[in-house]
Amino acid sequence: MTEASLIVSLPLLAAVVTAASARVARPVGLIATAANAALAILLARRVLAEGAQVTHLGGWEAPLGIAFETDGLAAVMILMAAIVGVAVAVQASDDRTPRSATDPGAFWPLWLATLGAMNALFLSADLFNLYVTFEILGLAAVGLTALTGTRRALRAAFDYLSAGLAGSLLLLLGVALAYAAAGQVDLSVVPALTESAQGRISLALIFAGLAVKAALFPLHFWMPAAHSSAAPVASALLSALVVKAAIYVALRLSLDGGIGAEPLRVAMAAAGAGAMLWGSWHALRADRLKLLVAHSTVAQVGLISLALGVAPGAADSTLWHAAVLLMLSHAFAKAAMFLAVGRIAEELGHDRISGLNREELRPGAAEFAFAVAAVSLIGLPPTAGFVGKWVLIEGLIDRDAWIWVALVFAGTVLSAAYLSRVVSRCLRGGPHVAPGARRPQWRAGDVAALGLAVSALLLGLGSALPFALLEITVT
Amino acid sequence: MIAFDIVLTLGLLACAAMALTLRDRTASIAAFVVAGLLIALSWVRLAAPDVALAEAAIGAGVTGALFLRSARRIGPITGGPVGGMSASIAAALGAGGLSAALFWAFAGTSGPVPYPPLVAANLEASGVTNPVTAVLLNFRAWDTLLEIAVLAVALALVVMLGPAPVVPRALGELVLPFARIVVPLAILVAGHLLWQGATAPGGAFQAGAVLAGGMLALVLAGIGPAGERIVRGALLLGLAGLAVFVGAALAAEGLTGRFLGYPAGAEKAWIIAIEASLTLSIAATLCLLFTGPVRRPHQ
Amino acid sequence: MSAALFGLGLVLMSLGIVFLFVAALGLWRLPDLLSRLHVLTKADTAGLALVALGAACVSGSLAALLPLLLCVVLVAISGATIGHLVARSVTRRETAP
Amino acid sequence: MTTDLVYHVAGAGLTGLALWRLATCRDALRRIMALNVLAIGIAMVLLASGFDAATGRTDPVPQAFALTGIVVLVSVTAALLALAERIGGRSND
Repeated sequence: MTEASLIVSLPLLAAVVTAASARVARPVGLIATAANAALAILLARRVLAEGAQVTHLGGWEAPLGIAFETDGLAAVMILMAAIVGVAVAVQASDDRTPRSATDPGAFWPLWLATLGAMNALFLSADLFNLYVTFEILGLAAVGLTALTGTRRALRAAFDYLSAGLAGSLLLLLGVALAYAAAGQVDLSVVPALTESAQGRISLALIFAGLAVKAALFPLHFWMPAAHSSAAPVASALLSALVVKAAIYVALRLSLDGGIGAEPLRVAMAAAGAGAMLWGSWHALRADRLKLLVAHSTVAQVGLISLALGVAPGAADSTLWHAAVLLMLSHAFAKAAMFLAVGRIAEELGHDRISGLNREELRPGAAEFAFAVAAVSLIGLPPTAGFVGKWVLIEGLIDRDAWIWVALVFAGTVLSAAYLSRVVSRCLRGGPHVAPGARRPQWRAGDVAALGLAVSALLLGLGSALPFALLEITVT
Repeated sequence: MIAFDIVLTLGLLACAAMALTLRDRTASIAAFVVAGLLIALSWVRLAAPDVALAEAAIGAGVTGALFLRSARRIGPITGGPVGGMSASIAAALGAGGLSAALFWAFAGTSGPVPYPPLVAANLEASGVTNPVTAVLLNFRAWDTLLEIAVLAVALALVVMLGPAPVVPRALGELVLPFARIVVPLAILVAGHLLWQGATAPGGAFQAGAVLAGGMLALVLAGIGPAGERIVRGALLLGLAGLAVFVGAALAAEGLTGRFLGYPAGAEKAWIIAIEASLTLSIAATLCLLFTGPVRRPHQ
Repeated sequence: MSAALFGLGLVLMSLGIVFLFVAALGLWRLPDLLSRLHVLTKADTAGLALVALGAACVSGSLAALLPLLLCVVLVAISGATIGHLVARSVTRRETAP
Repeated sequence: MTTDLVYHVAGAGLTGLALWRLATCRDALRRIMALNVLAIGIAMVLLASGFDAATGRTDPVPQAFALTGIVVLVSVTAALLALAERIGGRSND
């Protein structure tokens, strides 16, 4: 048994078990999430030790069969999903966490299916196979959105699923055209696609589908509602991981496409800049905490997409390595933020930003985790966000791309502005807290949020590891 | 035959247009189902009988039934069109331009090259002689496994959402004899499709859909045991397909060292065994997607 | 022999198509639902049976006869059942207050 | 004029029809139906591309894709309809 086949099979098997029996869902889900993390570490170690591996499923070589490409980029993404997953599972396993009104055990099969689909997606080297993994991911993510069972969540879930299906169908149309143009659909065909008009249209369709799924401006319309009306654990997964799957595929295609994918990268960078400004503006004006964090995801996805767009393919790896580091940093920080917001809202009974500083309640661990995550999102040293932005700006200055540098700075300033709206209210101890104010209790959610926020910090100090892994990427 | 193709596609487009524009829900769904059948015919004309069987059973049959169920519950069409006449015309022009561009892109391509010779060369080693089954269950079995996962996740989602279950009502004297003839026939046909899938058009999906049709006839006729335990059993059966497929993939890796790589010489046995369990699981899943789970007590 | 069988098949199929055409005409021209049902179920079943029989003659093989027969039987019983169900629901609705 | 060309036209037409409806209609059920029509249009251009007019055969790999697409589509449709029912149903009580 190799790690690759186990890491895609195990979550799916666990999803079946947890769907079949709500009684064992929690222990099985926790064990499977932990085992997945262990497998992810083994996989990364193997990639570091032995280099990239290609597994032909069933022994059939591409293009007839499907291949798993286990390289550094895939390993980094699988590790990211595993780490965020552990934190979210810890939070979800807390009995006192308010969960679904529809079905108390429903979180686990949906989460495990998400995990299995993401692992499969990161390993897959076949366009049609990517489409199928996106469908699992989309359905499971919609289930997570609808978990609370409120009318608002259900409506958001419906819009999410129809937007997601439209995105998948665009992707499928692109894959069909890729088949028509090149006769095959494995990823090795991407360079050939950039050489014909039909192939370029097909790649454009695929990117459009991915943009819907990644909620990239201006196709982000479904996202703030979905991410802000879901349960905290679900929002954390959706925002930190599910959105990244589409960005990952865009990166993979952009790397494979090389110089021929340049027009698509320009479009991505432009859309990213738009997303950054639009998302920041709405985050500045949001009156609810969850909505602010959801709009901040639009902005951050924009920043990542901008970084991917300005990266000139595989030839110069600095810029896209920076983009991947920003993805990791955003995954940890945003998951921490959503978990923290869930805890804050639980203690306060609401999530209005104007009512964050109350006299009878002292700030607790969740507020602290939010602040640390905010530091990482803004990109202050020593966080991963800082390292990512530093490398990005350095690379941009090297090629005299001053407009993009200015945009990255503008995005940073805006993110500092909207996040400080919350942080300044959260952490003010001062005179307006009454002497006898109670402290919020420690919960599993605090531990998970703090753990993730600290991971985002530590990732900045230990960013050599992801960079070492990313060097072993097949392009 | 070109004339037939043209008439067929014109009819198809007309039915699809009716399905998407008629104000009456039932009429629109009827047009949709007819369009589904015409599409199945188109697949036959495009030399894809496996897809045609699946389209007739799943695309037209199950989807049509799902739409009819929901139409009754959601009620008549509400909400006018987005924007006015001019918006509609603008959208029509945009969509028309897009479809012209698509036609140009697709018709300008040269057609298949690498796959058919590769499939033909490896068909011998795949264990089955129907090339579509060879692709689905051997060459690209990973796609099919994930597709079963999509079904399982949809099932979990529908169970979580818990739509109102379909309650069978007394449907009159003729339904019982109808079910008595159709259900055994469905089982027979499903078994035949499953077995024949190895050599000729057919396979797990088609067989599963036919079996689901038979099961639905039973449910609608109100025959047979109903209740929480049966639904629970169907749920387990529906989920079991994915577990069996993943288990088989891992077991094959244990035996041959290749994920989803069946042992040489026994490919056909493995494929038929996997397909048989998939058939039952697909039938149970499709049936539950239609009927919904048992209503939960707190609602 | 085979030529005669082929000719017979064509004649039967044409006859069947006439039946189906009449059914369609009836559906269009007849005034109310019950009489429409009447043409649909009867003329359709007969038309389809004739077409199937003709197709069996044209193909000239016994193996082809079996699935065709199955088609005819299934259409006949489902047509009868559906006709019954539709008529029933209509009479129910009309007699209900 | 060959068979695959006719179906290319029809597939592109179905796709355009579905896109137009998606852009102009708010009704949930109708949007779901339009998405179904869109998927059918895509399957049609896919299969027409795999059709070899010279031999009258179709490449089995896109056939498998189309089959997978049908099963995926019915799953998503069932989920969408269940959601639409819950949304529609809740407004009444």
